[in-house]
This record gives sequence, C-alpha cells and structure tokens, in this order.
Amino acid sequence: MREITYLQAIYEAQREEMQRDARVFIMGEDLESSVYGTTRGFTEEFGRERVRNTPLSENGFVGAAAGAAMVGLRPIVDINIASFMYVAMDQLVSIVAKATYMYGGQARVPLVIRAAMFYNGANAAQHSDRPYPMFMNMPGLKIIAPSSPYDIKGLLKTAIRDDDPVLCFEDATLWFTKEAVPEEEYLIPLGQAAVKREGRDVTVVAVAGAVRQALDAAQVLAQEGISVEVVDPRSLVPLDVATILASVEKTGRLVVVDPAHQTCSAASEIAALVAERGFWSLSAPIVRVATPDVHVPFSPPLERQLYPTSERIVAAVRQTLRESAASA
Amino acid sequence: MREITYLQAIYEAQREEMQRDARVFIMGEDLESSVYGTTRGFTEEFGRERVRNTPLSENGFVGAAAGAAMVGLRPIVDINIASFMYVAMDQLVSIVAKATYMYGGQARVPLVIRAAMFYNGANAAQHSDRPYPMFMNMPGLKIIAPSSPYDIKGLLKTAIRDDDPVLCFEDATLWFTKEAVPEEEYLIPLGQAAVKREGRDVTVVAVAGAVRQALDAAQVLAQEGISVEVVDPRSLVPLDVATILASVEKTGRLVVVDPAHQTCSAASEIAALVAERGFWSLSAPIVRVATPDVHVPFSPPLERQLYPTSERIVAAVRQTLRESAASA
Amino acid sequence: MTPDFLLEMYRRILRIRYFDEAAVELVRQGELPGVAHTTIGQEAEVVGACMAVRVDDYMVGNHRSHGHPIGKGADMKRLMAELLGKVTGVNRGKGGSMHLADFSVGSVGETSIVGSGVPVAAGAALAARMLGTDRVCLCFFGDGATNEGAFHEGLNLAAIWKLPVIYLCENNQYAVTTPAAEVVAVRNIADRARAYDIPGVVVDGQDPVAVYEVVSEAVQRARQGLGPSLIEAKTYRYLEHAEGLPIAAQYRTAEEVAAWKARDPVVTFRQRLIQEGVATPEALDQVVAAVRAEVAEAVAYARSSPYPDPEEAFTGVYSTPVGGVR
Amino acid sequence: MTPDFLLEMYRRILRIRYFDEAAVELVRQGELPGVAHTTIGQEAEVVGACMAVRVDDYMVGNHRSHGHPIGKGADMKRLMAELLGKVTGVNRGKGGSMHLADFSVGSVGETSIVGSGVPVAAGAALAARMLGTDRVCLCFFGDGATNEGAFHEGLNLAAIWKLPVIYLCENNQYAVTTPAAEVVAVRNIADRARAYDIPGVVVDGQDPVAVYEVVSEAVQRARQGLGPSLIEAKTYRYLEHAEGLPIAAQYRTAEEVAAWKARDPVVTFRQRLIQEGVATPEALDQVVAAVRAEVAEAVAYARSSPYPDPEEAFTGVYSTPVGGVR
Ligand SMILES: Cc1ncc(C[n+]2csc(CCOP(=O)(O)OP(=O)(O)O)c2C)c(N)n1
Ligand SMILES: Cc1ncc(C[n+]2csc(CCOP(=O)(O)OP(=O)(O)O)c2C)c(N)n1
Ligand SMILES: [Mg+2]
Ligand SMILES: [Mg+2]
Repeated sequence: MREITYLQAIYEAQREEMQRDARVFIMGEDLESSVYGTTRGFTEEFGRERVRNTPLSENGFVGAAAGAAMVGLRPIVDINIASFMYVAMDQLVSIVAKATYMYGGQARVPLVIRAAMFYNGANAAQHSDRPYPMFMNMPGLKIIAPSSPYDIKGLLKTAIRDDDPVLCFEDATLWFTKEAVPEEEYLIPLGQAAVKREGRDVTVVAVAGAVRQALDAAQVLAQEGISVEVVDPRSLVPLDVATILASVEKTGRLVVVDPAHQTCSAASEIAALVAERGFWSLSAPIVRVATPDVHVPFSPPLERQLYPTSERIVAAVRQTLRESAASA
Repeated sequence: MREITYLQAIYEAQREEMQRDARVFIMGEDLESSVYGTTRGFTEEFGRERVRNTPLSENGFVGAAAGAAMVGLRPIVDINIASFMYVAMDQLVSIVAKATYMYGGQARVPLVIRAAMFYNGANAAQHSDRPYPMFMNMPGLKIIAPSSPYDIKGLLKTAIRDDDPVLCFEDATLWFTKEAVPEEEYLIPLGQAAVKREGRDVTVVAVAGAVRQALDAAQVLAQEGISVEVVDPRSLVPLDVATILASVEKTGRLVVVDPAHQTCSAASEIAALVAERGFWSLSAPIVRVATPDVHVPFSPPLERQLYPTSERIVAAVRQTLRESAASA
Repeated sequence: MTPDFLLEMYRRILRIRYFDEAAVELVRQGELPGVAHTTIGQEAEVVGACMAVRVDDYMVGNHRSHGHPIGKGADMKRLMAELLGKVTGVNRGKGGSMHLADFSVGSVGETSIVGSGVPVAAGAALAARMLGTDRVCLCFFGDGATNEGAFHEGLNLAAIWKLPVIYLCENNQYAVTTPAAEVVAVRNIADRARAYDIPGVVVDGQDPVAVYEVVSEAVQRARQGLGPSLIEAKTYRYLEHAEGLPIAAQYRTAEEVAAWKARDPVVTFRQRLIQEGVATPEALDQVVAAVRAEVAEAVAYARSSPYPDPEEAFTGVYSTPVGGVR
Repeated sequence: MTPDFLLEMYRRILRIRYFDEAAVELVRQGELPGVAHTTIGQEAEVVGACMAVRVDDYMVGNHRSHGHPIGKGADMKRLMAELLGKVTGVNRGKGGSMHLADFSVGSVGETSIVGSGVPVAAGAALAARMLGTDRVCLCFFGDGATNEGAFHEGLNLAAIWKLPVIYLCENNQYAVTTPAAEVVAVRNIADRARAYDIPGVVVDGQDPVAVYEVVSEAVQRARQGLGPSLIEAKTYRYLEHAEGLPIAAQYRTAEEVAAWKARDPVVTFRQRLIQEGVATPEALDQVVAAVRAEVAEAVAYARSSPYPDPEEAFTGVYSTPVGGVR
C-alpha cells in the first residue's frame, strides 16, 4: 500500500470531504498559500468562497464559523497553531461548546477546528502549547488527537461529518511521519481507542505524539522480556474508557503518557478514571509521564528534555514493575 | 470575635492592602458602584486613579494590568464573573502566565485576578462556570479557591503581596456565609491545605464551595460512627500534596469533591496524585464527586442536582467503605 | 407604510412593554429564576429594526433581548415559558432569559457574553449568502459591547467579505452603571464604522419609523451584496440593569430619566398614530386590551407548564451522542 | 537634528540590517534554532521611532522585533546570544527570537501572539503615569495585528484614559502571505484612529527622519497628558515572513519588491547624509566598518557563550516559588 505523511492525510481528508459535500468549506489564515500543504490547490479546485483566507481575527472567524454552522454550513477552521486558540477562547467556549445545549437543541454546530501542536521545535512559550486538557474540562466539544497518518485521515473525515463541534489536535512532531494508508475511503469512529501493541505486563496509555515514544519504549522493554500494551485513545472526548480498563485488568499496571502539561492533563483524567473504576485491577501505583509544569523554553537543550521520551517511559514502566514486585 | 461575610472579607483584604501599599490599585467594570460591596467607598478613599472603572474590554484590561505589573505596580483585577475569563484568555495565558519565565526573569507580574464563580443561581451556561482546572493546566499562575471568610481574607492579602500572578476564584455560593474573623491582621500562606475536620476512616478533599457540603456530609456520617477527615487545599497551585497524602495514609480512603466539571478537574488531578504517590495507602477505589460534564442549564430543577451535594458525598464515602470492606 | 403596518408596529411595541412588565413582576414574586434584563424603554428601536427584515432573516441578540424575538413575531407563550425555566420554553428551559433562541422566527440565539454575538452574526450572514439565499442577519448589541474585541473582529470580517449583516447598536448610554461617555472613546458609536469603511448611521431609537427607515436602507444594501452597516440607535432603559440585581448606585440623574420618559415610545407613537389619522384612540385601546390579554395568556401558559424532567439536564450537550457522552 | 544625531540614526539602521543578515545566515547554517522574522527593509521606521523616545521610555514589540531593542540602543551581543538560545542572552535563552526583552533599555517584552502587545503597552503607559514619571510607551505591531480584538480594546483603553502611548503600526502590506488590502477593511490603518478619537497619521516608513518627526510629536502629546496616537508607517519587508519557514507562494510581484528596494533606507539615507553634508562617504564607510565589526563581535559572543544548564528549564516559572512550584 502507498505510504503518505500525516500532513498529506490531512490534505486528503479535507479534500475528499469538500468534494463530497458542498456545505463543507474551510477558513483560516494564509490558506491559499498553504505553507504546509494541507490546502494545496484548494483555491483552484473549490474557489475562494469555500476556501476563505481570513484576517488575523481568530475569535472573529471561529465565531463566524459557529454562526455559519448553526444555520446549515459545515465549516472547517484551520486555526493554525494550537496556542492561538486562547485568542478565540471566547467563541470556542461560550458559543461553539455551549450553543447546542443552551439553545435547547435548536442549533447544531457541525464545525471542525484544526489546531497544530507545534512543540519541540524552538518555538518557545507562546507557540508550543498542547492545550487539549483545558478543552476536555469544557463539555460540548469532541476532541481528537490522532497519532498517525492512518488515524488522522479516518478521524478527521468522521469529524467533518459529525454534527457536533470537533477539535482536532494535530501533533506537528508527526507531520512528516509516513504510514500505509489505503486509497479507498475509510472512516474511524470517534470514541474508539486503538491498541497499538498488545502486551501482558504493563499498560501504557499514550496520547498524540507520545504514542510513538511509547511504541519505542515497548520495543526496548520487549528485549528484556517485559511485555507492554500500548493503548492510544485517539479521541479524548468521547474517551474509550472500556478499552483502557480492559487493558489494565489484563496487565495490572498503568503508565499514562501525555505531552501536555502534567497538572490536570489528559493523563490525570485517565489516571483518575482507572483509580476509580479499575482500582482492584491495579497491582502498582499509576505513573504519569507528562510535560512538567513549566513553560516551553526557547533554548533546545532546555526544551527537548521536557516532553515524554521513550527513556522516561521505559523508566516509568520499570518503576511500576519494581513497586508491584516489592509489595508482592 | 466579630463575624463577617465572605464578601466583607474580600472588601477588607483589598482595602487593607490598598492602604498599606500605594502601588496596589484595582480595575474592573462598575467598581465605583460596587454592586456586591467589595469596593464600597473605595473611590472616595483612594481616588479614581487607583479605582479604575473599565470598559467592557476584559482582554484589554487584563493585558493592561499585566503591563502595569511588569513595570512596578501591583494591580488587582476584578474580572467579575469567572465565565468572563475566556474573553481575556489571550492575555491571561500568553502574557500573565508566561511573561516571568519567557523574559528570563526580567519581568515580575504581581497581579491578582479575582473571579466569582456564580453558579447554582439560574444564570445558565454562559455565566456559571468554575474554570480553575483549565488554569491549573497552565503553568505560571498561582490559584486560590478559598472556602470561607477567614480563608479568603488571609489568602487574598497574601496573593496581593505575592510577586506572581494569582487567580482568586471566589465561590459565590459562599458570598453571604459568615465566620469569625479577627480584627487584627493575619496572612495565610499559599500552598497550605487546611484540615477542616479531623477523622479516621475516609479522607474527603473538597474544593471551594464543596467544603461546606463535605463538612455537612461528615456531620451526617459521624452520627453513624463514620469518621471523615475533610481537607481543603485552599490553594490549588501550589497544591499541598503532603497534607493530602498524610491524610490518605491515615484513612486509607479518598473521596475528592469538586464543583468543576469532572473531566480534567482539580479532583482528577488530586486523584491522579494519590494514585501515583499514595497508592499503597489506599484500601478502596478513589471516588470523585464533581459536576457532570454538562453545561449549566437555566431551569433550577435541572441545575441544582448537578453540583456536589452532601447527599452525593455521603453516598461516595459509603461506597469507599463498602468496597474496601468487600475486599477485606 | 400602510396603516396596518403602523398598527402592527404599535402592537409589537406594546407586546414587548407588557411582556417585560410581566417579567419584572415574576422576578419580584420569585417565580422567574435568576435575573431579568428588560427592554422597557427601548421597544421602538427593537420593533423598528425587526420589522425592517423578513421573518426568515436571521437575528442575533444579547442578554437584553426578551423583546427582540417578539419584535420579529415570535410566540410570547414559549418565550415566557423559557423565562420560567419550563419545558415548553423555546429552549426547553435550558437557556433562560439571557439566551433565548427561536429558530422559527429566525432568532438563531441570544448570547450573554457581551460582544460575542457580533462574529456569530457575521457567520450566519455568510451562510445566508453561501447557501444562495438573499437572507440578511440583524445583530443587536449595546454601547458597552462596542468596546469588546469581538465587535471589532466581527465588523472587520463582515466588511471585507461584504456580508449581508446589519449591526444595530442599542446605545442606551450605560453598561450597567458605567456611562458610555466615559468608556467609549468616540462620541457617536456610529463613527466606529469608519474603521471598516462601511456606512455608520445615528438614529433616534425612540422613533420606530425612523429606525425602520434606516434599517430598511441597510437591509437593501445588504441584499444587494453591498455589505454591512453599523446603525446606532440612541435609546434608554427605564429600569435598572437587571431586575433582581441589587444595584443601589446613583449613576443617572432623575432629570435624565424623566427627559427620556417624556419621549416614551409607547406614548409618543400612540399620539402620532392618532394625529396622523392611522387609528382612533378607541381602536388603539382595543390593541392595548388585546395585547394585555396575550401577555396574560403567555404568563398563564408559562405558569401552568411543567419543568423539564431533571434527566433532561444530562442530554443535549451533543446533538449526535457517542460513547459515554450525551 | 544635529549631524551626530543623524549619524547615530544611520548607525542604528545599519546595526539592524547587519544584525538581521547575520541572523538569516545563522538560520541557514542551523545555528539559530527555530525560525527568524527579520526587520530587513523596515529599519528606517524602527530607528526613527525608537530615537524619538528616551532610553528610559518603555517599548513593546512583536515577533518581528529583533531590530527594535537595537533601535533603542541595546547591546547586540546579548540579543544575538538570545537568538542562539544561550545563557548570556537577554532572556537567558528562554525567550528566543520572538520574545526578546531588554529591560535595561526599556524594552519590556516582545510578544508573538499577534496583537497581544497592544494592551500590555497601555498598561506600561498607565504605570508610567501612576508612578509619577513622564515616561511614555512605544508599541510596535503589524498591519495584520490591527484586525485582532486586542488592538481595538487596547486603543480604546489608552484613549479613554489618555495614556502616554504611541501606537506604531508597521504596515509592511502583508501578514505572512495575506495582503492587507484584502483583510483590513480600511485603506489607511491610521484611519482606525477615528474609532477612538485620537490622532491618526500616515508616514513614509522608509524615511527615518519623517518617522522621527511624527513620533516626536506624538511623544510630546503623550508626555503632556494629551493621550495616545496611532501612527501608520508604510514599509516593506524584503525577505519572506520568516527565515526557516517553507513559504513558496507567489503573493508579491517582482516589480513590487523591486520598487520598494529602490527606496532602500540604507541606501537613500546614506545618500541624503552625503547630499546634506552631514558626513563624507569616507566617514560613512567607517560607520559601516564599525557596525560590521560590532555585529561580528555579537555573533562571536553568542557562538562562544554556553547554553543554559538544562536544570534552568525548571526554574523561573514563578519569581517567588512556593511549595513544589518553582
Ligand atoms: C464579556 C462580559 N463582560 C461582562 C459581562 C457582565 N455584563 C452583562 S451586561 C453588561 C453591560 C452591557 O452593556 P451594554 O453592552 O451597553 O448593553 P446593555 O445592558 O446596556 O443593554 C455587563 C457588564 C458580560 N455578560 N460579559
Ligand atoms: C494570534 C496569532 N495568530 C496567528 C499568528 C501566526 N502569525 C505570526 S506573525 C503573523 C503575521 C503577522 O502580520 P503583521 O501583524 O502584519 O506583522 P508582520 O509579520 O507583517 O510584521 C501570523 C499570522 C500568531 N503569531 N498569533
Ligand atoms: Mg448599554
Ligand atoms: Mg505585516
């Protein structure tokens, strides 16, 4: 099968859905010049009405997208870097997340917000956030964080067809990774985790770019006879708790890996869920491997140590094994 | 000792600090008319330069406060209702939280942002949020959530003297509660939890307005011979993990009560911390009692059931006891 | 303008007045949960503007928009039921007084975060055009809202994309207790239109016909693809910011209030209809009586309607639930 | 203006040009992490504006502000060290190219979220006044930034409070690849001043003396308590949006670029100095040589400086650490 990059998968998902449904259109800054290629040639193919270059007005165009969605269109908003979502927080929270409920079901908000998480590239504190945990605390938003070309193509297409607002967090550390992706159409439902590697001893739930690190760690540990199961939730809201609990029931140990800041992270939520609902399966403390609660520094030697690495994951897995052995 | 309300405590804390330090000033909408009395008479006492009525420009005046703080003043910003923080998210995150770190320590940002959490009063989805968990995910902000008049007076005074930005989440369900508060000056350090009631059997960590419900629940359970320890973190960043862990070590059981939306809540974080660092103390699953992930509906019969009540806490405590007994 | 049209204007002005008077009474009696921001005093601009658009045109309101769906022809019963949090309310009791939406008359939602409706209105207008209709969107907001960033971004977007939207600033001179003169840096808010190279017009908000005329012109421009307009209606709210809020401050003089009340649209418009021979005092009295009956019926309907089942709180966060999420 | 002053202008223009040329080279060689947004082409407006304020006046910049602290007199060594992420950098390596701050010359911080510096500048100006100084704040931002809500809120605040701030819009005609003509609804951004009832002035950004003069006038107003001004300097960036970004789009014509380069401030200002008898070509060549040496020294300093200890990543989030938090 042909292999395509994560960026190419985004391009294909958008293009196919815009071809399929004339109500789908896309808005964002500099779309026409498409610096990273996800809207390459779109203006020629779909015209400027459906491929809207916006001013630097994130709050304004997210709100406009919400208004358009509420009366029958299906916008995709490319908000560019996830750190710009704060500027649009007003509309994201007060309108996008709340309209469906608040208006008693009169409004649907079929809207996709795409946001690249642009970290580990010396872009410093204001351009490197991974803010999905904030949005997980706000009901009304569906949230996906795909970790591979195959996943993002299938999930983004589903998101575009979904009648609710979906935030798509795109991990820029994966942009140029390649994977086999079929030419034929496929969809991946929201709310279904993927077991990216099966294992017996320890469950590693990993989010977004950290899935790769987790798979690397599993490889390393396999050589020592430690069998790691890697679970990728893929969608954070809805979250496939059942798959996570089933895995922990099997392994008895949980490491959660999350490139977001640790406090109130997706990792915290997953740890809390398992401490509530999978407690009796656990034979060792849960360990989170996340980004410490510091801003992203510019200088690469400061930055690169902050995110979850396969070394940190290996160490965490060993820790859970050590602690459970000590108590046994 | 005299008793004062939560609102009066805020008034006194602000007034005393403005009297003590001429660099302290306050900004916000309609401060001069002081609908709830927290700036009553301030214009007369301190003048309009230090008591600044602002336009409806939350992002603008939060940013202005940050700029003023960075060059030597110590602003208090009354952002009114916490749900309006989204409008100011850009400045709160990109400037207030990040400036100290990003500018390599050249800037200090001694700034207090006060935000009332205005829930359970039929104010509906856009005016009822309890968004502190979002901000816990963003480094650089200290966060307090005081649960009584005594606490808020001491904590707010400390916050005003602190050289870092502090978000003060004021629980409006407590506005009119009264408590003995000394006339003499006192300060409460950030990062120190309060054990609001000692107990042996179950630890209940409760946040903000939920502390009252937790104390009520403890009372009810005491009548059945169940001894509940109620821990109030008071400050969420920094969080006094040691006190929480010590309590769980003693009781072996943890219920976390949080009026915020459950997913990625403060309760999730506390549960995760204990599942990591207090796991071997636990003899039962952790239980969270939080607000379910739905927006706040207007209609009172829909709304009032959503928040943690003493009944829900009692049930959660019983559940931890039942589960640990079943396993013993 | 036909006599019927003018009479309908009068009828809608009265509906808003009496509806809101009833709402105030319901707050005072503890039947209306929370607080209520009334349109009393501002009825003329609301009705003048709403009657200049079609029922299938979109409308966006704010926290102070009880009257606006009424101006556009909505059924008062379901609005009043919403104010009481009943399941028969337009939003099934989930929205309340500050978040009325009535899609059946084009009211696509009121939003109480000040300024937040401005971009939404641009989007509804964009969709109107992209869907191939000639619909416009009418967007209401206050003087205070024009200091929010969302106002600026929304107007710029509407201007560069020539969107069919009419931005109607209800300048009632105050945001809660703060005078516009102190916090809006420009004397006439309509002058802010110059920052977007679109028409900016000041109109007497107490004269429904004048408002109708300037809005009609803006609607015509919008339908022709000539883009948005900013209209500033100078008006006044008679009551406090919200019924149920403990506002004690003296920020308006008694003279100022009296001067505005002397130009009460309910009174002056009636006089005008009589003077211009549109209707006799008796005919108008009949309208008054009929509207009073309608409002009483709305209150009775709302009162007798049930609250939503508490379970409803847990549904409707998503329109297509998946997994544990509903 | 004395000859010395004009020569200093020339010197600072050259510093910015050569500093940024060096930065581009360092990006290409992989020594400068991330990307670099250069000021090349815009030096005249930067220097004209910066030299119209005192070193103790505040300044706020954006993502494209390498040149601005230099214009204000900063030491290039520590700026260049910051660009390379070294511990000797102005921000100790934590900020990088888009977030330079140099409090020693009043540069209180550049911020790369477009528009976000505008309110901060209002606040610094407010503090300047409240602290009893006559300092002003000079705030730089692009044409694109004027479409952000933060711009609007900041200008309105500054206007109503008559804050001593000079808002300088560096209109280089594009935001990344998007022409201002397509997304800014008004022809001259200076006209946006009318929405705040403050002076709005257009100036040729390629003429440092012209910029100096209009900014000086605005500074004088500001120091006198007459409030803020909005100045629009028409200018152009020669290079792509950022060195290191893969921008391939053809959004500017070769003629347009050539026309602007024909008015290159480095060239035209030199000619003027010679024509007006301020300096001989030889004297100017000496300035060129001296500045080249300064820049080379800055690069050498930056290169030879150490990276911060990795442990530094974990400190400095708070200036007064408590508990587990540092
Ligand atoms: C973003 C935001 N800030 C503050 C408030 C609180 N608030 C509600 S209405 C209001 C005044 C609005 O004034 P204006 O826009 O003039 O409308 P009016 O109430 O006068 O009709 C304020 C401050 C809010 N709802 N949203
Ligand atoms: C809020 C926000 N949106 C988008 C970006 C990405 N971005 C960085 S610079 C830039 C263009 C800015 O244009 P302008 O304000 O004209 O400044 P210039 O780069 O032309 O000097 C954009 C879109 C950003 N940094 N912040
Ligand atoms: Mg008003
Ligand atoms: Mg530009």
